[in-house]
Amino acid sequence: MNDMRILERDVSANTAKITARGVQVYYGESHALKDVDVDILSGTVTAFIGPSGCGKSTFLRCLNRMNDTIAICKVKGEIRLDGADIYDKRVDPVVLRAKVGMVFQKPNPFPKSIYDNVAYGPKIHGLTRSKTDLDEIVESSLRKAALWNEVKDRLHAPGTGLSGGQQQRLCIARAIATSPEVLLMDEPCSALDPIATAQVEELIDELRSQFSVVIVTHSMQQAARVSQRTAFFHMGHLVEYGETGQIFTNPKDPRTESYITGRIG
Amino acid sequence: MNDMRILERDVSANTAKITARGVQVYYGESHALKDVDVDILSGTVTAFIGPSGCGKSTFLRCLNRMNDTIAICKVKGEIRLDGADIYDKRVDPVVLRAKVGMVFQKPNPFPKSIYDNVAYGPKIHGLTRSKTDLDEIVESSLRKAALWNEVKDRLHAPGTGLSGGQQQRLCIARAIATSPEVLLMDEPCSALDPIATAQVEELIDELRSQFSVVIVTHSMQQAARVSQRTAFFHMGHLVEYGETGQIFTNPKDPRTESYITGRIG
Amino acid sequence: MTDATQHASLLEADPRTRRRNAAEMRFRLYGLIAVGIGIAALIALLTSVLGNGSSAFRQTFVEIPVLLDEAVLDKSGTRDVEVMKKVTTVGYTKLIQTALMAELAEKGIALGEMTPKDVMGLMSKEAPADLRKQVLEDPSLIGQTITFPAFANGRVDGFFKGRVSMESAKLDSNISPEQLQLAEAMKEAGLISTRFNLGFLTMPDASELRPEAAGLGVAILGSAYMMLIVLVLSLPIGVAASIYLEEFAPKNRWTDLIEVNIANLAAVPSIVFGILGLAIFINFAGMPQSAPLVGGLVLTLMTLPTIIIATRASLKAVPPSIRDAALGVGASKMQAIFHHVLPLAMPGILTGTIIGLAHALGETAPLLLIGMVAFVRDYPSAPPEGFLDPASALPVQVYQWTQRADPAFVERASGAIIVLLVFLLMMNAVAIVLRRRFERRW
Amino acid sequence: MSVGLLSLIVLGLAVLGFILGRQRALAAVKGDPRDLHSLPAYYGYSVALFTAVPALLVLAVWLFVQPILLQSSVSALIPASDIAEGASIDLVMSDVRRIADGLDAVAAKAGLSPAALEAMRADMTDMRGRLAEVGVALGADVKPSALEAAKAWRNGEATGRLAMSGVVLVLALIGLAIALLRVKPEERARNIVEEFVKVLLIGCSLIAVATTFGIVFSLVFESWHFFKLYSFKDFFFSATWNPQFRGGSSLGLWPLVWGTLYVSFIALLVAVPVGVMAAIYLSEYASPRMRTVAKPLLEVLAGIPSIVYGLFALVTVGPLLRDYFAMPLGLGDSSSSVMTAGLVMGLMLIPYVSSLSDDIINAVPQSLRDGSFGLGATQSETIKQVVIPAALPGIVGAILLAASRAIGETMIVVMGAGAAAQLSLNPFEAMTTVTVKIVSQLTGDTEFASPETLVAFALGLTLFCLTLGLNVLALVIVRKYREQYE
Amino acid sequence: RDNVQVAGSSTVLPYATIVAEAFGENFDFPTPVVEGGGSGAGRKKLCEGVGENTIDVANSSSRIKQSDIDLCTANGVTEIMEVRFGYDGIVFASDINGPEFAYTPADWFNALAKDVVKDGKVVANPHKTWADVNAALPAQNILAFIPGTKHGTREVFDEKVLVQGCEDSGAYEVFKTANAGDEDKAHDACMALRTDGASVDIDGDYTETLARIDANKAAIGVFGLSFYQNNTDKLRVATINGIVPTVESIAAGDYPVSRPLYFYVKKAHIGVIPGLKEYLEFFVSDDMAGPDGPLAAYGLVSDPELAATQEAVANEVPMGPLN
Ligand SMILES: Nc1ncnc2c1ncn2[C@@H]1O[C@H](COP(=O)(O)OP(=O)(O)OP(=O)(O)O)[C@@H](O)[C@H]1O
Ligand SMILES: Nc1ncnc2c1ncn2[C@@H]1O[C@H](COP(=O)(O)OP(=O)(O)OP(=O)(O)O)[C@@H](O)[C@H]1O
Ligand SMILES: [Mg+2]
Ligand SMILES: [Mg+2]
Repeated sequence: MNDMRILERDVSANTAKITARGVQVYYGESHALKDVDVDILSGTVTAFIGPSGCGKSTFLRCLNRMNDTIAICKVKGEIRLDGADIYDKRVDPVVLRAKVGMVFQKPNPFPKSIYDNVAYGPKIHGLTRSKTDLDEIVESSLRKAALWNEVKDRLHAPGTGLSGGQQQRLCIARAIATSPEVLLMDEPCSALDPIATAQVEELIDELRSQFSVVIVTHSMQQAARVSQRTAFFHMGHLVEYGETGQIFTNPKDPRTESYITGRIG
Repeated sequence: MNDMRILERDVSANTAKITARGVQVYYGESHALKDVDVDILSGTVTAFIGPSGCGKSTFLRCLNRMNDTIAICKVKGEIRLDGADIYDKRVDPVVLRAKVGMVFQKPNPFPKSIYDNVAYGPKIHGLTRSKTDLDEIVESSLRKAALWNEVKDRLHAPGTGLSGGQQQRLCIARAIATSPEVLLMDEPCSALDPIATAQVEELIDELRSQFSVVIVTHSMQQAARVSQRTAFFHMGHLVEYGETGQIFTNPKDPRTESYITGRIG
Repeated sequence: MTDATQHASLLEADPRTRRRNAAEMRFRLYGLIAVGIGIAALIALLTSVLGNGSSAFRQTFVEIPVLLDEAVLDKSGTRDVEVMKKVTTVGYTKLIQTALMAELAEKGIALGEMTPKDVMGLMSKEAPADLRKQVLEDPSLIGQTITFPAFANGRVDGFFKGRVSMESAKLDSNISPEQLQLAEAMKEAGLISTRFNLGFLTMPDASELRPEAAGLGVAILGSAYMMLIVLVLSLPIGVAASIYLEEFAPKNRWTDLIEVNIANLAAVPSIVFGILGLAIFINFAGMPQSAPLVGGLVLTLMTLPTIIIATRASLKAVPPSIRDAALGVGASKMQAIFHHVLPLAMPGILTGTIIGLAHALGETAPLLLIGMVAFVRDYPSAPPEGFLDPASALPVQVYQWTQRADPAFVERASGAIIVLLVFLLMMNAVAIVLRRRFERRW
Repeated sequence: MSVGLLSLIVLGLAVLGFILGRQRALAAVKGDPRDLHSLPAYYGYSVALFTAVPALLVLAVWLFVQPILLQSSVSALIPASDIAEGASIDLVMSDVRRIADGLDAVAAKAGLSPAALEAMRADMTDMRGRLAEVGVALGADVKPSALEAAKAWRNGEATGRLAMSGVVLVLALIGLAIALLRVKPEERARNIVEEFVKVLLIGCSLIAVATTFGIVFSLVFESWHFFKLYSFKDFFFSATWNPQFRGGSSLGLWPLVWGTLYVSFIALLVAVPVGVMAAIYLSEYASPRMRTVAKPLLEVLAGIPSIVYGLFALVTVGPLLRDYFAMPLGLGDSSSSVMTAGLVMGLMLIPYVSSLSDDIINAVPQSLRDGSFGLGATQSETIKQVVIPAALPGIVGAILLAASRAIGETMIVVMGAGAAAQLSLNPFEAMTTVTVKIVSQLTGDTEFASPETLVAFALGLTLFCLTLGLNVLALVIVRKYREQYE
Repeated sequence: RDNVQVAGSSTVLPYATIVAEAFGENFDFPTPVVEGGGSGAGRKKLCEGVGENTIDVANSSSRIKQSDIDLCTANGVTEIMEVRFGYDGIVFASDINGPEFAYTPADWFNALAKDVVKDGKVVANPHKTWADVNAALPAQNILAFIPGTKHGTREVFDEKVLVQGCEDSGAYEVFKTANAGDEDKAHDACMALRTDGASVDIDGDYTETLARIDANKAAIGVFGLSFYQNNTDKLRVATINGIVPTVESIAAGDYPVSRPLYFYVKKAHIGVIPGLKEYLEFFVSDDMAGPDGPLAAYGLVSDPELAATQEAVANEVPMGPLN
């Protein structure tokens, strides 16, 4: 099972796509993220690991300002995408989110047909000129999400009638259909079976060539398999961040080490 | 279908808690489960594995008649709990569900306080005489679900405000608080981090001494770690069912083999 | 697939983004405008109601000392109430007239060519009746001189409130400019004052000859009784029916039929419920006319569909996972619904109740047929017997007052609407507070 | 024993049953509720139900059946010759019943013994006068046979009452005993109670159905009379509505139906966009504080009596529309118009749409919104394409409710749209609606048994069928476009 | 039941409330409960039967009809007393600031009829202004608010104004010849109103008419005399045949447009419902319905034959068959 495909490719050659400095997040009174500094590189898969409740999802949601929708959530510090501060007043979170797509922990397909679920993003962003274009995008996205064969005969059935795993893959297809620059995935495979997981992981690897992927995962195997860089969170702190191989084989922080060695994934 | 019910080992000492014969499930027109025969043994952890959409959750929901709530769902065949047909007209599904508890794939805490979430089952089943009894049950259930330390200071905060993993552990705590005879778990760890997963797996192992556990999982590692028996589903068929060791090391059906070896989990 | 650079730069919006943002702003603006339209309509209506009606709570009173002459009121001198009852209001009118003339003479107010009858025209016809009631209640008053506040005539009241002017009085057959001048002089002499009139809330309705004495006492009681009945019946029955239809009833043609049927009941004109009430409660069940009980039952039937529709919609909106969760720990369906689904549906149920009760509170048409649109001067007694006594209702009072010829009733109708709204707000306040407590997103 | 007292006693027994049942259940397991099938309270409830329900049911049936039986036995005492010309036995029997009731009062007032009462003779005493003294009105003098019948009635009633009290009490006690004996740990008390609650729920939903039947029956009877007086064909296929005082009216339905649809349509044209947008704004954009203030404020609109709207339409909106729209556009110079009534009614309906829709929109799970935002949708796109479709069934329900209210409204139409029944497309012309005409024909000065009054019932029935059709249509549409979340 | 219950005509309602109020004040009985609801509905309720849960008195602005009597008989209400207590004047009035109007019935017929007679021929009504109808009238657009067909007043308006005007102007004869001598058809033709918006039916009450005139200053409305008397500062009354409508002119029979007001009493309730007899006698007493009583002050035209009525009430004389 330890088939850690540590990638030889020169990670450092990639430029920083997102830089976060001194990020603090508060939910009302409670301090959920404490002073997090991270550089997300382009063309790289970055994995966030850490115990449940440590703030992985929270940080992920900072990166495309999904936290804006939670009234009590306050973000401090600086996060830059391609050098532009995404918390700048002039920044339109809508444009930001088009560039930084997201797949959520709980599958949340729209109560629409499978086709409409996937076509939704391209439609609102005006990515297509014609119905055929759109059909193409829908098909290729579903294919990439390893769902095409299962649903091609019922594209117009409701997305909510799919099984849990199918729903999650549908959400992935929906996210990649808008071809974002950065894709945030919050435990995308937690509802998937091994084969589908493998397909998604393959997809992630493929996507990396075009844009950065950030993935939250509980499976250290998965982190090891798909990511080039890994960040370990603990109790709202970013404990350690570095190349995946190094984190897994030679962690610097004792907390990381105890988490990794107590691993069981 | 391969008849895999030749029981060796100390497992054979355990009696069959649930016996399913010729179970067919239809969702309206679509035939989701086809002729499934399974014996769930007492004091045993049984794992259901298989690709997404193969019918694992469906079968699980048959075992405590949760399928009753889906109008279009029709179940045929025979399922017996301790020899009594659970689809008999005289059977009260409520009593059945008190005996056969369930944890769902998507965490679904009640929009109530954490305490009330856990205390709900014991309250409606009249399991306690006093408030102290109830407090005790809540605490021990939360401890068993490895959540106590995280929430002991905010037992009266809403359960919906927890992180995904915390929510799922809360649901587990809620299910075991009623001390069922059989516990059905639909991917209970898919939202959990490795440490919490280890705790839950430990818990499952502990619970086994008191009652049967059926667990749906996508992680073959997990199936191998926690279960004594494994059932492999494929496209609505029960392809293979037997001792976990045998299934993973020496599968008889080519489909099982290809699934296991294509494994990556 | 298209390449990644198509997305706009973060800081500078491309035309498409600008368009989308403009659409967003527009949409938001539409929303704000919609709320604004609603609020503006409310303000317009309320200002017109308040503007017309607030003066109904103030009333002009004439205060003069009246000698309760034994020779007139109790010739026998026995203070026997039965005997004293023989003296009608006509006798008291004369008494007041004498007192008024005497007082005017004492204050040195010139009467010009006015006859005593003209002078008496400044007083409400309610005054003698009021005095008679006081005396019969307490015969020992006879022989004393008492100063009691009597209503001024509606036109005089209108003069001090600005509704009647010297010019209009010239054309008005019920009042003359001279009388108004006299009223002004009396005001200067401190005999007439305009002040808050509690009687508007407590007194019963009055006839067209004395708008100044008309009050809402009976109507408020009647409405309160009816609303009590409506609330106590329609909320539980409506919720229970919705629970059955939404959660238990098999989904088949029959339940479709019931669903359509209930939606249809909401569209039945309210007067038809009056026809129903007349046929069933009065003619068949033999309940009395003009009784709040019958009114309450009819309004209950009328409110039920509203509550059922609102309740069903909000039951439907509760996510199924909550039901699964409860069933999964061994709750029965009934327990799952009463413990989890119903509390989550509560905001919608309360909204339905608010709207339904608001409708019921303001409705006149069905009451028309069951005898509640009536002139009732006696207060109903306390419940439960009071439910069977004749009573009026607030909207009925509004409806009747808007039909009266005397313009003084216009302000009173608006005043009654204010009371109705306050009544409504008090009723809703409870529901709104409750709704706030149940509201949550998941 | 009076019915009220009897029911109170039965209810008291039920409370006792609750306490005993609960105790017995607990005692059976030595105070450990864990060994019980259901929670202890359920045992209590089940005993209480067994005590009260059969007894009260019998009581209700008895109260209903006894008069019928008495009626048939007593009416035999009235010889056919004593039934006045033009009267019927029913009429005489209602006199008999009133006399019977009055006898008690007479006896009480005069302090008569039962024997003296029994000896009272109609041809000796002035029964009518004596009854009148105690407030019982009779249409004619009391015939001896009627008095005898009344006495028989009274005796029968007294015996019946006594038997009823006995039966009901015994039944309650038997129920209590049996239910108590049945209390065992393994008894499915909860199921029993829940079955009962379910029956109760069914009963409640049947009230709605019963109301419909009541409405139909109370309309059908008089409609039948109407169609005997007025040709069916003229009512349904004539396009003139022109009732006359001394008959010869044209009572064609269509101008009214058209007016109803037109006014409602305009009202919805105002209320639906404004209401839905307001709901969207309040649930998606507004701060919680604004929402808590604005929502109840809008709800006040639903509570303002429609007469206020009517006056608003008549005094403000009507002349405004006439002077600034109708006259310049050359569409007429009527200040009361469909437009006026529709606009004002639309205002009244705003909260119907906004408040209910707001609740429904609020119930759409946040995860759906997150999903859409995560794809880079703007808030309005999310609302339009994800939230609203998910909330659609509820919103349609709210709109239907508003439409229903529009169809049933009278006051605003009377004052805003006038009373002229005509078929016209011009929204600035006066028209009227079915409901208005129902009210006005029913409360008019025409004699009741004339087609001019009875037409109100036929109109009511037609409107009932019409809205039924519309509702079926709406149901079908909602079914088709429903998007179920989760 | 210890209170008298009254229902019926909304025209009679104000008079009945005035009486009820004074009755409640001066007698030991509770104040009677007086309902409106229309003459037809009131008579229907009266005829529903004998007994506590039926009303005692039905107010009516028109005479009882045979169908009502039949219904009464069928329900055991055999003896009814008919009491005529006065007359209601019907006046035409316009905004106080507008011009004076002096009408004849013929003016009204020519202004509002669907078809009028011009030069001996039946033509669709061509008149736009009152001056077109009668050169002596102001040149103001014709716009009349007349009672809707549900109102009893409309019957009087049709009868005493339109048909009268029709006959006066000679149109009746023309219609009769046009309809081959059929008098009913000729009558109908006299009462057919134009539908181009010049004549507007009002289904509401007089306050609505007043409000409409307020919103539409150039209109003429039909009112009850009592309503006009309470609003003399807003309305300018028109004369008919040169006669100003007043209580006196109507009582004298000079002013042509008026109608009798009645109430009907269920005789079986007299002596049973406490206070009923007293109420009836009080109502028709000179103190109330007399020419100097409060009802007259409010606008009731006192019945010259009131004494006979008082006697009939005192003797509880039931009405005979309709003639
Ligand atoms: N909406 C919210 N309101 C209040 N507290 C929140 C909210 N969302 C998260 N939190 C709290 O913030 C902390 C971090 O939560 P977060 O969801 O980021 O954890 P996580 O690392 O994603 O955990 P998991 O792996 O279980 O999903 C937790 O303690 C959680 O309870
Ligand atoms: N409520 C439903 N209505 C219609 N079809 C359903 C429903 N639930 C499940 N199905 C279908 O039944 C099949 C089996 O679904 P099931 O949920 O049992 O799969 P699963 O094995 O649990 O998959 P996963 O691992 O992704 O959860 C799938 O094809 C699914 O689309
Ligand atoms: Mg998370
Ligand atoms: Mg599943």
